[in-house]
Amino acid sequence: MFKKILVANRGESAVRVLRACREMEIPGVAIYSDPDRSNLHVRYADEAYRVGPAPARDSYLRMDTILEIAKKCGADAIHPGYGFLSENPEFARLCATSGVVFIGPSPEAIRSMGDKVEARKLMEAAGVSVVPGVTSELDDEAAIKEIKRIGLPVMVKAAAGGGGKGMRLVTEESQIASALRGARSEAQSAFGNPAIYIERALQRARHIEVQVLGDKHGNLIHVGERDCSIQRRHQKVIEECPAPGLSDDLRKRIHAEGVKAAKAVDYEGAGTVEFLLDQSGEFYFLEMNTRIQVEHAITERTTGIDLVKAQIRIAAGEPLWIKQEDVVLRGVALECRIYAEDPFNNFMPSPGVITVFREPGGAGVRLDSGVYDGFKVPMEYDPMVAKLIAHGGNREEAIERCTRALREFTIKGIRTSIPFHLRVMKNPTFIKGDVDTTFIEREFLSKGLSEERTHDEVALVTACVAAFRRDQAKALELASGRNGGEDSPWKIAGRQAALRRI
Amino acid sequence: MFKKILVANRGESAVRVLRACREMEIPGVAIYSDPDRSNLHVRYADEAYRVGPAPARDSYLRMDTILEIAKKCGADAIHPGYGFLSENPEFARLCATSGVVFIGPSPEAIRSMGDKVEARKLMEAAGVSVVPGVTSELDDEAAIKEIKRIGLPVMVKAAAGGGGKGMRLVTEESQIASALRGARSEAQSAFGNPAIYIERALQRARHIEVQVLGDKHGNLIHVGERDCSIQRRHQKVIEECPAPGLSDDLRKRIHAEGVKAAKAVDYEGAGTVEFLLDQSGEFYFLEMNTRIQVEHAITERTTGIDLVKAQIRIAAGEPLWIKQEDVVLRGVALECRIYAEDPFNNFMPSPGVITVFREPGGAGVRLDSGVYDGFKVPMEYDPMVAKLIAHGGNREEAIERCTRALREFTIKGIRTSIPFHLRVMKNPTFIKGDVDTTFIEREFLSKGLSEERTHDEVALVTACVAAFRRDQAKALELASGRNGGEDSPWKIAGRQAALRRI
Amino acid sequence: MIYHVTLEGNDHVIDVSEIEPNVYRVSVDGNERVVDAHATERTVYSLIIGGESIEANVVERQGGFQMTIEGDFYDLDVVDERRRVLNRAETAGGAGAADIKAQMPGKVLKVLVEPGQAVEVGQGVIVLEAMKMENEIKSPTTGTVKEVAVETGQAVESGQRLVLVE
Amino acid sequence: MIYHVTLEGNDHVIDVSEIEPNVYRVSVDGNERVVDAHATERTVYSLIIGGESIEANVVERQGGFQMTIEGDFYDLDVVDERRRVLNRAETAGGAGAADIKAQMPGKVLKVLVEPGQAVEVGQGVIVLEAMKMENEIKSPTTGTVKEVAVETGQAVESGQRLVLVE
Repeated sequence: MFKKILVANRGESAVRVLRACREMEIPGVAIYSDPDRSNLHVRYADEAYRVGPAPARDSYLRMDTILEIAKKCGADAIHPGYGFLSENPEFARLCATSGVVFIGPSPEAIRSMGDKVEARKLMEAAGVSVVPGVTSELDDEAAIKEIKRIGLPVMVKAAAGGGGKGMRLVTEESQIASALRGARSEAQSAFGNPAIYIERALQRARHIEVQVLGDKHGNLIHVGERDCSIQRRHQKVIEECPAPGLSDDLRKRIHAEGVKAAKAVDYEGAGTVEFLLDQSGEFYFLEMNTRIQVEHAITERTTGIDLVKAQIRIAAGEPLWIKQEDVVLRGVALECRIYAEDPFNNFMPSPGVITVFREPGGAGVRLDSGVYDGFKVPMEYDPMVAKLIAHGGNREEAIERCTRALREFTIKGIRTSIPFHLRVMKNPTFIKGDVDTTFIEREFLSKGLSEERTHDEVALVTACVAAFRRDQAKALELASGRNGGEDSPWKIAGRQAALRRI
Repeated sequence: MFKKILVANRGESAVRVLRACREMEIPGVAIYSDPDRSNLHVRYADEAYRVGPAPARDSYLRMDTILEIAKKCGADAIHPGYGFLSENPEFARLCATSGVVFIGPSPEAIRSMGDKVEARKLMEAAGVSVVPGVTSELDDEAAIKEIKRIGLPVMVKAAAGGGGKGMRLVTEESQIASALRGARSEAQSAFGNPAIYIERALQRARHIEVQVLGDKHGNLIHVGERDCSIQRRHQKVIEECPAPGLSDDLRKRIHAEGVKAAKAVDYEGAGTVEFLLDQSGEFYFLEMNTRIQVEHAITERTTGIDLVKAQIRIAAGEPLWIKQEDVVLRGVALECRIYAEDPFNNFMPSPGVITVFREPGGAGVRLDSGVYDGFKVPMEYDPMVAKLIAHGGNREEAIERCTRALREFTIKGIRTSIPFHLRVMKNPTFIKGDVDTTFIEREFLSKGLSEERTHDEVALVTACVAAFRRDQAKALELASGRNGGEDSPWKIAGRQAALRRI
Repeated sequence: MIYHVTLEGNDHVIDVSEIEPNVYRVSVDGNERVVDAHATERTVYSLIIGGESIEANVVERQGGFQMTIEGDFYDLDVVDERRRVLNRAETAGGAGAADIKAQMPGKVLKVLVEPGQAVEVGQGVIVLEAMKMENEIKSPTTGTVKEVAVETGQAVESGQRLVLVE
Repeated sequence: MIYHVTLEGNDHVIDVSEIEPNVYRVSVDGNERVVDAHATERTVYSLIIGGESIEANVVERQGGFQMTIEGDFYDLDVVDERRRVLNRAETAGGAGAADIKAQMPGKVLKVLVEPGQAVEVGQGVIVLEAMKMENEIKSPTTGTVKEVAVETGQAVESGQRLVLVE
């Protein structure tokens, strides 16, 4: 087993991996950019080293600096978490040449699946259905021709893409030119590569993904599937394991296709094969994520398998210790991604200092977060502050628990998406399990989203009690002989800060 | 189903029940004594009413006041939690005559199992093995005769007892007289009844208990067993589900005896039948707890059954929705009871204000607590502040997770038993599963327990950095024209409090 | 003590007096109730009003309070009698200008308007980037752009003026 | 700045200077190291010392600091040069008396000693009740009881004197 693992990530993702290290009694090393010095992952690690200034390209994406730190501190393996360098084949290759184990698949697997056009070709060759479209790079003229052949609606997608960037939906012919231009320019700026490809746009499809685990000895199994249809701007918001309402037969066929896709690239470690399932029950390969995903925790909850520890054991060369028939799901797990954003103000980011952080607890609740009471959520990085995972004996209980936990979860000082998640939990379409990737748009955004202020009376009363207490305290201070008026708020704040700083 | 449930308890126990109410969408009502006004259970409830001053006999044990509140607010059921009125047959009877459902077994079942002498008789009649001893009330003369007949060592126990009170171990003849006197006097003051009985003392026995669920329609099943051998002063400290190292045959026989015992009193609701398992593999009925227990959560974690919701459904008249064969345990769960006490100072209670409360999270961790950051742990009640439940695919993983979670769990301002739990997790005897009720005494108390201060250097450095920052801040204040020396700490504290109070 | 409170454009007169520590008699527009209010975590109140238990997170701001109750946000102006008279005098000379400020720290990606341009309610004026997301800042009022206080590429702090519309 | 620190009876001389914000050069008995110390939650420091990441919870007390590091408890006297000289002068006249104080609020259940009585190290002097538990308070020293400051049934606060042994 490894002697020391460096975690090349930050926040919740890094804490998740460091937890696995602690359980395995492997020392864990954190890296941090300047604004992240007091981040929980730094405090959680056994060792911590500065990696650079705030911008990711100067810190968490600096492959050379990270490898240097690994060497300096004697780490013999690097876990990339999710995001940043986790799907960078060059980094995986550099690790290998530097004699440090990259905890993840081979550079070749990352590269083939990272190039969406190449991945489509590979899958077609392996006999996995892909969304009908064009599997080659196209100039604009050829693209227009192909769009007409495939028939509207289509998706224009970045070949080097992922994460919803460089994507355009085309429903009318007049949109074609601007969609091509927009997708190319976004792809260029996001991935440094303007290549695009065309796929038929599936209407009201569901996003179903298969979790796989493969070892270095040719064993590869699936670990069930997840439904991640609840998305906003192509970003997952709520995920569920297992996917609701699939027939046993369909479920088995999706699992088999997931395994087939992963085997086509001799996949090692934990990975996810994503499919679109259309209304007719047909499903198509969408892409493969060659890393652990944000939503892996719901699979852990229903299967009892710790996927991050599995990644580490596999990377250390252990053969898979579980067989396909050992994978048995129990109950239903939901994940809500809690963002620092204001759902009632167009999901505007809401960075700032968390003044109260009271976590949900009790039966069936798991919380993964990278923040704490008093933490300043930085504006430089992804706004996800926590993942709430709720489990129940069945889907109904999972929703009840999730609702209960969301109500318990108190984060003050910043605005969060918690009230939005609560509305999804109460939404009849969601409760029926009748979800697809247009769910949020159809059920919420198109109808407008506003706060339900049902406690005006309480607000009025509380404001006046607070004002009264402030005024009484002031009067008391005056009476005690001090001239409160002399103290500017700044001086008081300064004194308080000085006291706090000891 | 009930329209409103009053929870006749406080702290963690009340929060646990209120969580179940929220999940079932039944309004929950809290009661509170004066020092508990800001307790989490009060804040968690939909409604809250004062029940009396601090002493339990004037508040949480006031049956009349509690029933009055229930009537006033329209609660049609009362959940007693654990402790306080949960095993009081008179309260169960009063509820019935007041037309409020008592969520628990019948007054008759509580009464027969509450009288330890009667319970022994009932069990013997039902064919359940009891610890060899004398099942009748004895005067001192008769007691001495019986002790000699049974042979030393023996336990002298309060007939009305429970919770480790009114118990004396007698290993030498010279101790008999004082043991009888001591047990009687403690029994009189704790239970208002000096009656005692005699049992043979089993050497190095394990405490194994069977969780049962019975409905009002004659169905009764077991929900697995737990090992609660890790005790200090007859109080459980760490519990485990399932019990480690039992043969399948032994496990089945214990389950069967548990069901037999519960059926003997037509048990309704959730209850626990406790056994002592001796070194030879023989086991004996010890007592039955006719309520939900503190350690119920580990059974919930391995079986997936929410026992508190089950209690509520059963009390509302639902027939059992699970059959014996549906009860399947997965993995291993451990519970650590976190007390506000100093393990390095003879487990001295440590009430006070919690200044930092950072909860453990991540895979396999459940936390049940009744406190929060800034909460003042009162000196008037039980010192348990939280229950940490850790689950793993096997015992090894459960211990790893528990260790990891204990290290994450940061409670400052008061001292807690967390460091003691960490030592148990690292103890080779515990890791082997070789536990019995003398474990803590043998492995820790008899060897002495002291802190391992391995961070003297860090402490020295930190103290000076803190002093330096304080002195710099003071100098800065002086430089800014204010005479810092004029402000007594009290005045500064007063101003701060005034500011905080708004 | 009497306070004048404005919530969502509606004015209320509220009278508060302390009955015993942490217990208040509060009369809202003449309706009286007893409120048991305890401060718990730094900014959180636990309230019991007629048996109902509820929490409010309260933060003071210039001239009032902001709070969240069960996840929803409330913003209230609170003034006592004396301050109210003073405020009236001060604002008598003011106009209905809309000072559009940054609601979070970020970077200006685009400036969508220029001085002298007419804007409508809801029209985008600035695109700010924060936390890897682009956010269009909209005008809360109809009027004319008097000033554009920032330029493309500039880093701004929360509360900093972006655009002035009159 | 130079501090004199006592931990578990051992004296140390420590020199602290600030290199940049939150980064200090700390020399303990002549051994120098660079310490990166950030305050996080109210009383918690996150420290990085030579790459090692560790947390300390620090609370100031009269004449020093108390802290917990990885669950273990440390109590340190910290004085600067000036204060040290003053302290010496003050304590010169004092004696080796043991002032036994209540370590928690509670109720006196039993008084086990009386004035004039000889006591040994570890001998029980008072039984206090708190949190439903009885706790025997023991003498930390051998000597004679000079004063019993409480009586049976009395409620005591944390830090209140119970017995004086000389």
